[in-house]
Amino acid sequence: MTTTRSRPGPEQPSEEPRIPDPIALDAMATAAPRQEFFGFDIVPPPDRPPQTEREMEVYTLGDGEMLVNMGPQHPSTHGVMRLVLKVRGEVVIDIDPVLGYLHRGIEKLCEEATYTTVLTYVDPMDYMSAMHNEHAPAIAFEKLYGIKAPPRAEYIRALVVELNRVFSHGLMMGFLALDIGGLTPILYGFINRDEVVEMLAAISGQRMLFNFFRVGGVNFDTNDEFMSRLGRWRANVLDTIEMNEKILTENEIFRARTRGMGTLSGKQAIDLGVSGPNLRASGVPFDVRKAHPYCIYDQLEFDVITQPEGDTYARYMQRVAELKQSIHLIDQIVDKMPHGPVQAQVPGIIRPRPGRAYAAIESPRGLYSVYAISDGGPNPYRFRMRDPSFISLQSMPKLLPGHLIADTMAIMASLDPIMGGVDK
Amino acid sequence: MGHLRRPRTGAALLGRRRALSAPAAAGPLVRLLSDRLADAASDLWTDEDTVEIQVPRDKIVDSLRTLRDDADFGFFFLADAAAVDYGVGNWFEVVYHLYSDRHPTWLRVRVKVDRENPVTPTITSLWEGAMFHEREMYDMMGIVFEGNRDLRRIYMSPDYRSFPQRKDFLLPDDAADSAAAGNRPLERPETWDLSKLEDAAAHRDEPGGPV
Amino acid sequence: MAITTPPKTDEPIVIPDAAGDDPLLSEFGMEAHPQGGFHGLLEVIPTRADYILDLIRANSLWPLLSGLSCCAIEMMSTATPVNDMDRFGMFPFRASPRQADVLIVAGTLTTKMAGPLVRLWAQMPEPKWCVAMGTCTTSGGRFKRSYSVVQGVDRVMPVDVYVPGCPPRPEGLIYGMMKLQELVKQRRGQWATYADRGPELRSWEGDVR
Amino acid sequence: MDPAVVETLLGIVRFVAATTLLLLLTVPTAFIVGQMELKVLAQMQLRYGPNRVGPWGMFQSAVHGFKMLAKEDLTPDRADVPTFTLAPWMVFMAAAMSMLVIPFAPGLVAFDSEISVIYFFAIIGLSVVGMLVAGWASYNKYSLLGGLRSAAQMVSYEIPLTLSIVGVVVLTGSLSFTQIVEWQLDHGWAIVWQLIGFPIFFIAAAAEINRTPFDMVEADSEIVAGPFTEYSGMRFGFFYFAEYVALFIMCAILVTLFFGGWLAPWPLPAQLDGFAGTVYGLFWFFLKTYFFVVVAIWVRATLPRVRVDQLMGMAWKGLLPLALVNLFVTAAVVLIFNL
Repeated sequence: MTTTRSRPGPEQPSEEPRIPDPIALDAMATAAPRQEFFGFDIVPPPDRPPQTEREMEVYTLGDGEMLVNMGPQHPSTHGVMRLVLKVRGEVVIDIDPVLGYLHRGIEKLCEEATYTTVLTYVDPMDYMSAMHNEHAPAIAFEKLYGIKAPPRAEYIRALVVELNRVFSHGLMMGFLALDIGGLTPILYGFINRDEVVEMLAAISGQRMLFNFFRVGGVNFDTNDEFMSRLGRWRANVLDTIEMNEKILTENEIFRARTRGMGTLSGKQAIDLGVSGPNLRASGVPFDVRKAHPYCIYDQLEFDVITQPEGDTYARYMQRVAELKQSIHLIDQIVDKMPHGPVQAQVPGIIRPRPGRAYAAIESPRGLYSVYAISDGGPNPYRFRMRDPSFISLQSMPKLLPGHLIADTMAIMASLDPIMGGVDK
Repeated sequence: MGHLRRPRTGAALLGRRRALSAPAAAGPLVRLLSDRLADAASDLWTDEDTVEIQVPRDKIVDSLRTLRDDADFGFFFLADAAAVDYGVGNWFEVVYHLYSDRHPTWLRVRVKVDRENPVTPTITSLWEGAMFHEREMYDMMGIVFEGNRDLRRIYMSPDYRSFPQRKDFLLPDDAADSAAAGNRPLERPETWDLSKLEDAAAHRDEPGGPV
Repeated sequence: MAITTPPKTDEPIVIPDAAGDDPLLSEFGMEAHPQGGFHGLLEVIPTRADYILDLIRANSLWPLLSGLSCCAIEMMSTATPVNDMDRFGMFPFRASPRQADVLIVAGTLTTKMAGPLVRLWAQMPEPKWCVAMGTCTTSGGRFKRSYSVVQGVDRVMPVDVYVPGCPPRPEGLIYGMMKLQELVKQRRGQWATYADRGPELRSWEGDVR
Repeated sequence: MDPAVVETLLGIVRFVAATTLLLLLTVPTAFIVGQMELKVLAQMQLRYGPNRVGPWGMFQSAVHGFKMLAKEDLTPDRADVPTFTLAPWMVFMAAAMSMLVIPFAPGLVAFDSEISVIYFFAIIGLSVVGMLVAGWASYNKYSLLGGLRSAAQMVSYEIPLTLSIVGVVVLTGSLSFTQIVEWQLDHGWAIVWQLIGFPIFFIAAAAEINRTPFDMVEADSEIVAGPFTEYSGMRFGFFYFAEYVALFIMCAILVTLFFGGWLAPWPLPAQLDGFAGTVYGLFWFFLKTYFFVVVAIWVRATLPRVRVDQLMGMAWKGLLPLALVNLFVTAAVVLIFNL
């Protein structure tokens, strides 16, 4: 598809492809003699030889099949992801997720940053759960440096992390509804989210990318504004969730659209590396908070919730259940919170001894882990993040075939990928 | 090119002595490892919640299969697969983190990969979920996974020519230096010489090869 | 009420017109303004059809539903009940660039995304405006040194309003959009100059790596 | 001159004047319905909605409309230009022309035909041609998918829609909307007699004009904007207008068929005479119509979208048998009680 401009720009003398992008390759390919079908050309495969078997498989079109390109700008690809759907009519046959439209090289930048500033670089990764993004590196660096955060700091960490999980899951309900066509739940979800982020802004100073964690503690102690906002929010949070649940959970259309869609068995999910709520919705009780308790989760009472079905509706219900569980956890944390300092004595520039550390946490999207290697210098020698939504996305080619184009978006929204984390 | 610095090689890491100070919790796993994987696992090392072994490249698939399928190990979940570059003249390392509900520790499996000829077998036959991990390692480090059906670049464009997370791929120093670089990709010519990767290309049948 | 754009020179330019001498206009208390146009009682009546058009455009800015990364969440938050952008006529986020007026570039622009984003911009019909939201889009922000980040969206497309912040608060975006409304009313937006600039100055279209 | 010729000429003049008036009426109608959609939707989502342009933001939808008039009009390179240009016009005219037969008040109808029901369903179904053509001519896969969805959806829902009306037609024994309303003057509103027919008509009408939850044609989370994806400027504006006008018309027909058209509700006098009667009728007619417009917006704020196959399944497996049963029962009642 080319666009009509009033005056075309000058041809740039170019010795190499200007836009190194498959879309550009598609555009170049349209100049080639095209196959026609009803006046529509079938999008030819990229005009470079397919590099792999799998690429050959996806881009070779059979009789009556066509490729539909969704993204990188599409209203419901949750950011800038590109899905190449091979469809016959409206039925999806195969799918090739193309990632990297938001690849910002965070790992590389972190290797050049000091241990303290790494925590600012990881914030925008999974931007719906910035607190979790900081949590895992903080734990890993504390392991490397050999210190422990004071108890009150650990409780504050758990508190803000669970608050973050509440609004992340709450927005997931809204995004799922939006992709199915419901306009309102996302707006109700944002009411809850705005209350929580303002609360977290009161304690951290930033509204979205909080930069709240420090190696050996947290940046600030709780303050009056935070606690009063927390109390007000806690008083009516169940009502705001109830509003959304009334619209969605028992809605016949919503259930018809989500039940039995994109079913993932537990074995398949483990095989594909799916983790977090998506895995638990398939019946596998794997929660890092229970499996390898970090922070203070061994002192809190909670059960690992699972759903047996493994379909889109189960993933939705899993989120709703975990959201309520998080509120329950927040109550416990506030009750048990001890007094004391919130930060250990740590120098400005940390130089841990050479070593390796692995820290995994349960983010709203699953197992989020950090593998950090120190060579004794002021910045990590290698800093590796495993983002759950990146790995969850590779279940798409397993989930989608056989469903309709309309279900593509519902199933993807139920996996709840966040492109900032997927592309790093 | 004044802003280019000497690439880091991780020299400080290489001479490090590994102490075996197994916490009590890791005991059964350590015994199991030295019992059933004695021929493959070496360099056993533990810290408070991780047990670490090193496995030679040709035994990695079998070792991981044992770890996954043996009921006593039960490492059914591949938590992470990452690559580490130890600098020019040294080696790459592929690191797998595994989770088991039988043991209270993570298991870290390290595989040394030749830096001149970075080829290692794929583990997508064990966990299909390793696919994106391996594609990412290929994209960022240039490690070729033999037998992987879909080894394409995943983040960078298909015609990108260097591997950004290698230690000899240098970022510009700071903002002052990069004005001229503008929106050009920050590939450095010295990283473009990938003739040493040609051997790696020979391992793959696809046209174009890994470069 | 801005009738014309004030010229940038210091000395006032007297635009010759007959308003001062017009007995009819004088009767209504109108007199010629040194910088052109009239001012006085009749000023409440817009004297140019263009101005009505600009008012209409300024009050109906449909953003393109296109978020790149973190800022997209705050952009959506701007449209939600707490900070209701719909009050200013900016709500129906259009999914198709053909029906959008404003491209809010919300989030880090990477080299891989630059091509598609410029295509989106080219697909939008004139008149169109671009708002760079967040530090990443204005300069690359915290990822400026990265190997895959475009250091400011203005390297690939014209920008009318920059909204700083990482990410900006929703109020910040609304303020930026209101600044854009002012630009639109005064015809100082990019699209006005864009049409006059001629093809040789539009090299940004191909200058994407 | 022959009086017959004069009468014919007068008829033509009257017809032309009425159609022109109605065509002009579509513009404020679209603005009012659009404004209601903006405001009511906002209120239901706990927002303020537009409140800057004019008092209480009253002119917001008009501003949106005039803005589209002044936008650049793009035609994609490889679009089929004649059909691409004609499609919005076809959709809009289908909506505007079906307005002809709506009886707004006693005697206030542009084209009082004996077969206005048939005329109405013939014309309103034409918009599917426009949608399909728009989808085909845009040279865009999303558009094509949207156009084909539109065709499948409208063809399926024409049948239950029409069948649900046959009940009213059998009951009233007339194919003229005016006579249907007059029948309701004597027998009470038809909703009392058509308890099954009304919900079928309401659902099928929502599907016919692509309202939520049946808006798969313009499903912006799936196929960006369906057949309208490539349309910009006033060509898109025509679709936008047509959508709102169609919503108004469907609600008007609903009111005419089931809720007594211009008749006032029970305790009040149903109908007055003379000029006051016209105003009285107009008042009740618009009140009832816009009430159902609000209901449609309410549905939009609440429900998610159904899928294509579920939509078809509902039409063929649910609504069609129900409509047939309704027709059968109505016919039996009419025969037995000799209404």
